[in-house]
Amino acid sequence: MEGQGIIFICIFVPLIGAFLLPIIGRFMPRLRNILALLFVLTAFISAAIALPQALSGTPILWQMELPLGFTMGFLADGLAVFMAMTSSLVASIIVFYSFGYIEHYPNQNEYYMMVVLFIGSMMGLVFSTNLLLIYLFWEISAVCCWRLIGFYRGKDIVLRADKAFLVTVGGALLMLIGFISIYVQTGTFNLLDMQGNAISNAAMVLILFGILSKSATLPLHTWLPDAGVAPSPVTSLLHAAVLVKIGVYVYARLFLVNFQLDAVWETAVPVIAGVSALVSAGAAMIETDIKRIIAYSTISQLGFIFLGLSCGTMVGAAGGLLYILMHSLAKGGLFLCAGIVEHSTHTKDINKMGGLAKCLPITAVAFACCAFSVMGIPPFGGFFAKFMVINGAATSASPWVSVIFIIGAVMTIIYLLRVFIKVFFGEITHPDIKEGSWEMVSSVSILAALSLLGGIFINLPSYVTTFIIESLGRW
Amino acid sequence: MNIVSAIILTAALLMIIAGMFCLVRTYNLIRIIIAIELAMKAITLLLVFSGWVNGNLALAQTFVITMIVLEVIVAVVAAGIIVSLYRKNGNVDIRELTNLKG
Amino acid sequence: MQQFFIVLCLVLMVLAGGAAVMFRSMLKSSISLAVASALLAAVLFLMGAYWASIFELSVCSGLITVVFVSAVSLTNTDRCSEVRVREHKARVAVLPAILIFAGAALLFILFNSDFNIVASATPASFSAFKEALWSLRQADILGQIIVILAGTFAVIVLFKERDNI
Amino acid sequence: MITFATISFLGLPLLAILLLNIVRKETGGTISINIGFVVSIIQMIAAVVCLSLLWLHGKDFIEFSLFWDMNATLGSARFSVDLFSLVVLFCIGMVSLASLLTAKKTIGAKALNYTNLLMVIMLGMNGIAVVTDLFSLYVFLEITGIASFVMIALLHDKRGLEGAFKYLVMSAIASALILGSLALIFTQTGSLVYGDVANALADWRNAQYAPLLVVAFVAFIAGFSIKAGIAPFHGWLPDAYQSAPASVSVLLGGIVTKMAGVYAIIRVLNSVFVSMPMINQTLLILGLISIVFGAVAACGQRDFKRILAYSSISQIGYIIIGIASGSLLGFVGAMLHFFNHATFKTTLFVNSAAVEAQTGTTDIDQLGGLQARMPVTAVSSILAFLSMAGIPPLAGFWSKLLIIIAVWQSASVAGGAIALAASIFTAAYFLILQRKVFFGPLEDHLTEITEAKGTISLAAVLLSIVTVAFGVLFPVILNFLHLQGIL
Repeated sequence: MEGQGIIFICIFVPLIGAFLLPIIGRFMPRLRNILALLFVLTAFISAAIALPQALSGTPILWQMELPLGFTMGFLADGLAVFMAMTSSLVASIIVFYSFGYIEHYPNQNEYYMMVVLFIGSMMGLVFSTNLLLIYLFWEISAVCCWRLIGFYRGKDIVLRADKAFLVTVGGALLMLIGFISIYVQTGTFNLLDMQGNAISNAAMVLILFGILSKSATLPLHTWLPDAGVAPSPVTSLLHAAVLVKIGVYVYARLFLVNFQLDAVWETAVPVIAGVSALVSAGAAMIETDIKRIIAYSTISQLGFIFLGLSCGTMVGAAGGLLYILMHSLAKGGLFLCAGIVEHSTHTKDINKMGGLAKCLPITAVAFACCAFSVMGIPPFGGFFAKFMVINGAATSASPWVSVIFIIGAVMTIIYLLRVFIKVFFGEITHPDIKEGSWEMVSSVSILAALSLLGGIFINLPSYVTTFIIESLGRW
Repeated sequence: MNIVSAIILTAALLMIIAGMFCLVRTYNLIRIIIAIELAMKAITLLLVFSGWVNGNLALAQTFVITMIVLEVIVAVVAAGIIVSLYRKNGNVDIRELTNLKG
Repeated sequence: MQQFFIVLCLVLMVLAGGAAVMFRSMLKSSISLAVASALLAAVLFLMGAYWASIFELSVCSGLITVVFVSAVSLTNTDRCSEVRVREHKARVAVLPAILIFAGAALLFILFNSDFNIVASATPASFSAFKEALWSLRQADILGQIIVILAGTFAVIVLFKERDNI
Repeated sequence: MITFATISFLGLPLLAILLLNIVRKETGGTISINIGFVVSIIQMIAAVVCLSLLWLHGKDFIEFSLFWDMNATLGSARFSVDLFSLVVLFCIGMVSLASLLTAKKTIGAKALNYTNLLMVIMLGMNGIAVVTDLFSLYVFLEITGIASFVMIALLHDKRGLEGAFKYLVMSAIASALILGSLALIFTQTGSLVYGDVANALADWRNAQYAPLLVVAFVAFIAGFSIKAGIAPFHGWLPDAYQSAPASVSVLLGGIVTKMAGVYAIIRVLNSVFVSMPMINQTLLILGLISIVFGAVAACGQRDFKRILAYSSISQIGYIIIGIASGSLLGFVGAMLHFFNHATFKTTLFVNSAAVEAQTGTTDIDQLGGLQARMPVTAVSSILAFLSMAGIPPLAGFWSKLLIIIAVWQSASVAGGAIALAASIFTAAYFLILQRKVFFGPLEDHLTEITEAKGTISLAAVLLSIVTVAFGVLFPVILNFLHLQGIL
């Protein structure tokens, strides 16, 4: 098999490079920043190089034989490469944004190390073909997330970081119990060896707990809004690029690609997702903290992704996959904009802001673009994805679920408009503030532009996702 | 089982019970060590008895001798600790040992 | 006859042990322990374990008593040995009952096990003992050397060094 | 070569004791610590040499004796090393080295006494590792115990004496239980050599004396559980760990109680009481109680060392359930967890020693934000804790995984699930400790603190490297074990 090197570059450049950053940072902070960006971009470029082969039908595979069914390996199929590209693209924009945002705070060495390690673990996770490797990278990302949320070191902040760590690790442990029960049944941890196996409902519930805790879906969502105390690039990373997407990706990897599920889950998972979407949308309508509102909106939008992936139709699954991309771009942009707002006004309460469009025009436009994408206004990318998801759900076994999601979509429009109007229009509260640094402004502009372009040239991404889903050969 | 074996076992058990009773009943550190010594007497008896039963008395005696040496050293260390504690606390009452709480 | 003496000594030993528990005075307790130990030595002698008996008599009933008596006199605690009766009346009543019950259960189990007694009351010859000690129990002799070293260091640490705190 | 290597386990510390007490008193301090370094490093080398020779010759074990003729009468108490005891001997060398590195900065004027006792305790532990006879096992257990009482009381402070006394009493009770059980076993077997006892007990179920053996087993397990600090019998352990001087806690927490309790249980279960479901089930339940209790109790503690002590109780539980599963996989997992526990727990005690040396306290409420001031200590403690909580790819994850799979497969599904889920409590007290001591804002009265320089940091760094390397290279190790036919 050709080109295994490209997977290794994609995974291990950020993973190992992360540990060089603090050492370099002691002497040359500037070089450290550039290297951090470079490592993440390397991941993106190598994933992009792997894309044609991944779609060609003979994906790149590397395996190491180990006793006891521990056989480990990396596989770059379409789903993995698509996910890797999405994450590393958004992540590199976020790293670029951090140059401006983070430069006045202590602990920058740790920050860059953890961010790059975070991306590295995401890259490792998406290519893994082994349940143990998935768990391994899953936990590395939890540790990174713990350090990053506690970046400001306040007593309260560190407590919330601990909460996030405890919830995700607890979920992961339940998931590991599920993995081990699969292992005891099949005698292997290697996913490729158990393609198409049916798994027991108990294992499914346990794994679902892990996924829901990571993706912050309803019963286990509370850590995500609390994680808003982190610096904005970090929240953006958590919400848009890496952390919550890990859960979604593992769901897709295990239950779309690998395991055969009981029919009951085709209703159960959409219902969980629907309840989660509605409740968090309701919470977002009454919150006043800008970052918490966007955080609740993430929980709500993840419901759409889960719906798409779990509804059991091809259009829905392709739409879910597409929405991962569109949501990453738009939500990343929203958080980065919120970061600029917070940086300038030193508050997160939307009632204390107003009329910022005057002082922060670029940010306002970018925020609007990203918000439109999340709301699902054509011609932004989010519209097409949402349309496909709801379309897929409507043609599935339980079409009534799509009604819940249409309500959810309407609520999304309401609360995002509320934020936008409160913050950027109306009475001017902070007359003498300036835009953020050029790195920050340009990165939000890129994300906004990508959200728009993704919608205008919707053919390309939707072709890729549909192709990926088709090649699974499920429907 | 003959009657002598029965009596020997009973005596050993009684000594162990006496030791345990003493252990939980006293506040005095020295008496705790005396309690342990009482139990060790019973163990000595048991060891010799087991050699007596299986006909390997020579081996049992070597066990007993080694055990007695160890017993003495433990008693000496215990006495040393008790005397040092007495120098710190002014008494040998177990109720004074409350520095370690968790 | 020999068996009668064994039983007699055992009874006396248990009585002495009980006395060691019951005496209020620490000095009397230590001496009762020494007596119990000496009676045990007699039992061992009657059972044919001569060398064990000698060790028991000289080391346990001799040396350990010296250790206890010195500890008692160094700490002046002969008279201040208080008993836990006052505060925990209920516990003191329950405990012996539990112990006696457990003991009875144990005895029942033991009496129901069939000991295959091979050679009761055959004294071990000196050569057999020497053989056992010096060629079978090398590890134990090494252990004794080490434990005596440990005891030496313990005495140095606990008694000799003046504490500076 | 092989004779030299094996004899060095027992001969070298004896030689060192001689050397130590020849040197003059005034210069004794620094020289004695250095002699200790040499002994522990040679022990590690000797263990590695023996291990490679074992594999080169394709043998399962090597027998040796110290002074006497090896080929004396059958049934004699000879020494033997196999894979497990060599791993353990390596751990002993490693933890002793860490303890010496810590002591160099903290022990001060007591260096000579400390090193003497360290040599005795090493002799005791090495003896436990190499003996092949139940009574000799007891003798060396007692030696280890006596040396550790004295080491806990080394500084002659109130707390140390108190901890030592509690340990002494519990240990004496344990010894009485073990010895009584040995006497009962001896009545039926006529020998206490592992192999002979195993043969005699082979048909224990049908034997007339079965009830007697039940009593013996109960006493035996209770005795060793006290020595190991397994949950219902753990009372003395936190006190002893907390009250000991810093470098002695390193030793106690890292290896001593594991040798005296856990290793002895594993050895006896593996070579004497082979495949007895009753004992395995009892140990499984005790182990699970330990895991859950230790971890939950650790969450409520307010002293750095006490948290570590309770976490030891919890981690010992994992080793115990691994061996209680009765399968080869469980045994390998227990062995690896033994090694891992020695590394990460030693790291943590070294860290607590560093914190104590620099700030003068181990009360976590008085500490905070030390990461900014003591980065090496903070990072190594995070690594050690993550390893202990079973976060991959660090070493602790793999051994825990093997243990849990073994338990799941051979004993009980619920046991495996509980043991795994209890890791969440490990994560919980880890977070409490990190938040209060290292993470979080820097307390005002700690701004002058600096990193513990020199040997303490060196020890922490070396041990962290072992933890990380073992974890990252685990697939290689797994393959190697497989090639050797062990897995």
